[in-house]
Amino acid sequence: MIDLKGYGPRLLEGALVTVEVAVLSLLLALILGLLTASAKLSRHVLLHRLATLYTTLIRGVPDLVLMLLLFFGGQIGVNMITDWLYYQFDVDIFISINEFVAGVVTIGFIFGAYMGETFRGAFLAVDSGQLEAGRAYGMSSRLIFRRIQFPQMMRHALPGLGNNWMVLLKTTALVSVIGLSDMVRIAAEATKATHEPFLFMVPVALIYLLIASVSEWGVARLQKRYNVGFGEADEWNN
Amino acid sequence: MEQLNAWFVELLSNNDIFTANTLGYYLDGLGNTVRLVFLSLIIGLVLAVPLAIARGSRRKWIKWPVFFYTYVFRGTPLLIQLYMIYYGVVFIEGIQDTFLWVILQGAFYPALIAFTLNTAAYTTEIFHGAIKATPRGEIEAARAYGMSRALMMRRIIMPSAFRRALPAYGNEVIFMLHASAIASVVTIMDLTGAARFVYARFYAPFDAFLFVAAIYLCLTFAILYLFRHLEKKLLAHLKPING
Amino acid sequence: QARDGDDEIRLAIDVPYEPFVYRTPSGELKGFEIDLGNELCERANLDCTWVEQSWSGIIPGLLSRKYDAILSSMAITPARANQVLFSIPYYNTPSVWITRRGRDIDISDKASLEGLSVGVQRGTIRDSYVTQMYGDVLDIRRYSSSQDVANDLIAGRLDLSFEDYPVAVDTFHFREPDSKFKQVGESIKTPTSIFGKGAAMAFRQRDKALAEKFNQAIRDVYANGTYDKLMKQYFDYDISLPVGKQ
Amino acid sequence: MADTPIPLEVRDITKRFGDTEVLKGLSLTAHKGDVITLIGASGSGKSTFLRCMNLLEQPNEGELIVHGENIAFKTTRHGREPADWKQVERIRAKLSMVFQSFNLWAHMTLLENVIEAPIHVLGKPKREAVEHARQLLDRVGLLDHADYYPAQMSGGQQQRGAIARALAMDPEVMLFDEPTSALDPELVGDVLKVMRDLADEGRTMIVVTHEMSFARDVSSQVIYLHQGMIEEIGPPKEVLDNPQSDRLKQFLAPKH
Amino acid sequence: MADTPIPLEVRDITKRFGDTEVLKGLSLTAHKGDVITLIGASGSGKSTFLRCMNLLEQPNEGELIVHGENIAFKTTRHGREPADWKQVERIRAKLSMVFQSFNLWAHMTLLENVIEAPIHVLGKPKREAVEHARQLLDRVGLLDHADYYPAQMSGGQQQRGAIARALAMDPEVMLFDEPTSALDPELVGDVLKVMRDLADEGRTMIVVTHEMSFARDVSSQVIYLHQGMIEEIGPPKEVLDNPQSDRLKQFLAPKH
Ligand SMILES: Nc1ncnc2c1ncn2[C@@H]1O[C@H](COP(=O)(O)OP(=O)(O)OP(=O)(O)O)[C@@H](O)[C@H]1O
Ligand SMILES: Nc1ncnc2c1ncn2[C@@H]1O[C@H](COP(=O)(O)OP(=O)(O)OP(=O)(O)O)[C@@H](O)[C@H]1O
Ligand SMILES: [Mg+2]
Ligand SMILES: [Mg+2]
Repeated sequence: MIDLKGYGPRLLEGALVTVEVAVLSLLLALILGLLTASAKLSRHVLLHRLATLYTTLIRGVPDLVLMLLLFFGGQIGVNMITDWLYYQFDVDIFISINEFVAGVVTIGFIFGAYMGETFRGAFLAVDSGQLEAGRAYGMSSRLIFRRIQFPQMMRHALPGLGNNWMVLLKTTALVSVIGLSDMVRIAAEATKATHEPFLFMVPVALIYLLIASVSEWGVARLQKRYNVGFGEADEWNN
Repeated sequence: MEQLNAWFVELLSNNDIFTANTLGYYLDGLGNTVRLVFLSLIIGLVLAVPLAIARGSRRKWIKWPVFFYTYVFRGTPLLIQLYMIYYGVVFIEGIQDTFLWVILQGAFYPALIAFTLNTAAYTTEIFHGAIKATPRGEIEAARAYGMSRALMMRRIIMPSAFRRALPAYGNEVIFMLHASAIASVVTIMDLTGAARFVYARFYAPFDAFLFVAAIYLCLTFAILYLFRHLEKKLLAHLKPING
Repeated sequence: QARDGDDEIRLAIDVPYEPFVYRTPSGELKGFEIDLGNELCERANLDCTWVEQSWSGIIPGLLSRKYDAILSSMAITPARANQVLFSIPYYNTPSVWITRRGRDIDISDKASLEGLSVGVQRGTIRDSYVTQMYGDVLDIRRYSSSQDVANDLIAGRLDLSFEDYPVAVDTFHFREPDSKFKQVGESIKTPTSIFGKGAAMAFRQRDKALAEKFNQAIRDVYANGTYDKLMKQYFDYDISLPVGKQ
Repeated sequence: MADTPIPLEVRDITKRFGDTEVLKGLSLTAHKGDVITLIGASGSGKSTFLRCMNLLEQPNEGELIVHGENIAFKTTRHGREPADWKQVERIRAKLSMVFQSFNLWAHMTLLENVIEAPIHVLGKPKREAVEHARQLLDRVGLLDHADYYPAQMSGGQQQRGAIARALAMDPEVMLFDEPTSALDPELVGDVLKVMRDLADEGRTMIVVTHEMSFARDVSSQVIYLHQGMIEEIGPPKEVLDNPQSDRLKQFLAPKH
Repeated sequence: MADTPIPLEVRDITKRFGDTEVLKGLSLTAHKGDVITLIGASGSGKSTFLRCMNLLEQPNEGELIVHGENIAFKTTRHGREPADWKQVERIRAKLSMVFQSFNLWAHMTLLENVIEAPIHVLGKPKREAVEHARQLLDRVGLLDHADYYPAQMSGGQQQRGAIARALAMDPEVMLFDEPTSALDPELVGDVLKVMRDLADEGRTMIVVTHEMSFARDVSSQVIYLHQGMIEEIGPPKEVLDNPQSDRLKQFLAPKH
């Protein structure tokens, strides 16, 4: 075992933070992505515009900047209200935005935009006849979504979702700027303290690779599940 | 455009942060970012095509190394890759005395190498998926007309796969633009580097970062516009003529 | 004031910055600034907790009231003073030029520096110093950490580093006989317009009363010798300020 | 029994796509046990007419009465729409459609396809739905294919499966849109046989088809559509063997 | 002219998928100008036989002689394979196939589809290829659709385009695999007409089809396949109007 100069346990704690933030923001991003994609595909003009604004704007701004803006900007917004209370009524209250929640929300918010685009393409790839059959048998649109559209869409969405997840996982390192001690932050700290620039990169890379393996495996399983009933063509080789 | 100009003038006259001097930093930063991202995307694209083909090969000894490469470069953070390539190579004994040092001495080429390898890995996966999705019938038709495997790849599979991959690749380009913000770690004064520099000098985080966010936004819009244009042109065949 | 009701003060610090602050491998915070801060709080009769905050978000965090004060080796500069309220400084360290052992560089002969490269930490006062004084001759490279500067100095990508004295001691070990590095020229503390008056605590502009409490505490620890005692635990050179001893 | 409501009545339906009027006031009454075939050239509006019956397309004018229930419309910004989508869903459940391209749900086995709507739309208990489904699959000769996915079945099998799926809803009326035209001639026979049995059994059916022999043998009424209008209507003997208009004569003339 | 080589000869081909033998020793000789139709029930091996002819499937045994050139095989770890893939490519270029599902290349316009193989496989100059392509498109009545993408054309148009693409190779033999069965009955006529013209012109063709009237009118020879064997073979008059085996009699009996 490599000697991590005693930083092993903290690194693991950091890895836990990384995984927690990643998984929770993934969930949020998936939900936002589904909502965005549905909004973009709906004929409701306002919803459509709103969703388009969201996906273009969010994809347009670098993550770090968004993180700073949403987290500190959000806090300043809250503070403007409490400041006003302070000066007007001499009431000093402080409402703190929790870092963990803020990190999850920000990353989820960012990747919701990318997921939205991925889902939108996947929804479009579902054969409309399949939906029409649902309609013809009296299914409500919610039922059609749940039983037909979603399961068939996932097949097309999974490769894109896999890529987005890989990027999201790495983006979690951003939470250190708002004060969370994720794996990367702890490794950086350990590096500064020990003056061993490469010692901590190896375990960090390995942990990321481990997470990547687990998720590749998960994606492959989902792929298999949602490919049921659809053949796979891979025949250019002969 | 005029509004943008007016906004600039307004900025310049009303504050002491956006002086001609700091704007110069931003301009340099813009140049560095664009150069770095553009070059790495182009080279990455060129690399990804043969890699994606190899990734789908039937031969294990071709397929597995490529898989391993994409797995490692997609599985680890770009920051670590950059760090390894910039600071890590130094630990190779005697590297300073080889011709490689000419390339590796500065910060630009190591960053370019790291970015290129990273984007090539993601792009390989995107293309691999698109190649796999080529309709069987089209491949059979190509074989039935006597096309060799190379010709079929060049004329039928890649052109149609590239079109299918376009939306996902558009996402990758934007990811890359954003990821390039870490170039400043190896002393490259890119856009984010410039923003940090200005921020560190004036402690006006919102001004410094909002400004740079606006520039990134413009770049992204340019990319989105380019891709929408490309899609319209290259994906024309998917649209019904009266739709 | 409402703040009096609860005497809980949150102090922000960027970890690690040896020997001012660092973590033991088990995760405990230690260092000169931690000891000093705890001492100051005790004197001022305040209940303090430490909040870790990375440097790039440290001032926004103060302004957005994530915490009440910064005690993190922050040098007083005019630009920063626009944003925050500083206490009286509690220490000041010089900066040093470092190069590889075996190189001969004469800092005082500016012309001979033409084309050499220097590494500094981005956005520090040392960054400002070399940019202002040597921007025309030296190739200035800005890094995120002193460790990276050391790496490149070893690698041969840099000719010089301009670094905070304690950091240089800790990173380059330049005073040890078998070190790969050495100091070039004198330690530098002036001009004050750049180097400022030293490191101080930072508060929100409106918290004047709180700042005053800490000012008094700083004067107290200087006066009764506690400061000296703490300093000797961590340093074998002097970082104290005349201003504090008044 | 004397006064069971009429399964399906359509009155004066018109339908426009943009500026072109595709259906120009069509009416039709399907009594219990009727088999009505719609014939006509490509583009004459047969599919659109059928799709209007279960509101997959919204007619611009006209009335629709299913099993005595009159469908309410309202006019919105987007045009004329059903006032109550719940009502539409209820009515669609009574009019099972069989599509030309089958549209079996690709991610479900044949059995799952058949039980899906009975369970989730009609709220049947699963055990009952499965039992009924197996009977139906047996009927169409596919019991041994219950666990196959659509992609694993031939076209004829898929179409028979789609019929079983439609039957599982115990529909008031079955709507068929060219149920055999995507099939190899080999398979057409199978499907027509199943439909013939349904007719013999007294199912109410409306069928768009190009199979004249089917129309002749099975239907109680033939409607010949031309450019969105009913050109001829009547029992098959009359319409097919003794066409009045020149157009229908030409339409019925052998092709090659 | 006296001694032009025979366009296509197939001798004793067998084909197994796993353990099941799908083709059990089939032979066929196509002389210049012959139109040979393959008929048979679903699963009898018609498509597989056709696909063996241009080596889209590798036959397990048997010989293949195209325009006098005997195709060499070798046996590898993966089974029997052509010894020289270059030869296979050369031969495929002489046997143009038209697929049931058209398989036009979706990302190219119709014209680009037609000139693709002549330019890149045969090495024709582009100008010449385009000129030839336009003539062919004119023939199949699609000159005005030259710049359409496949997705913008109807099934019948796509199939005619696929025929033009096959013709552009100036093939020794044209192979058709159920070229009309994916089409609406309306469109079948168009495609059959084009094929009829090709036959009249003296093209050598091998056609898998279910259109008995086409087989009867056009072909010089009809082959009835049953379970991978040739059950009957001969001129259409003999085979279709006077079938010997009970199976063929049943196969030809009207379906409804
Ligand atoms: N969504 C639509 N938008 C515009 N026009 C349409 C639409 N659907 C159908 N049409 C037009 O309406 C007319 C009738 O179409 P419909 O599909 O009902 O014909 P059909 O009789 O079923 O023909 P076929 O036998 O070819 O299926 C056609 O001219 C068609 O082009
Ligand atoms: N790739 C394959 N693997 C296994 N079995 C196959 C494969 N392709 C065809 N078969 C089997 O070979 C037999 C002959 O198939 P073929 O497609 O040649 O029939 P066909 O006469 O063309 O039928 P149809 O009229 O339905 O097209 C069938 O039993 C089929 O299941
Ligand atoms: Mg129709
Ligand atoms: Mg076949």
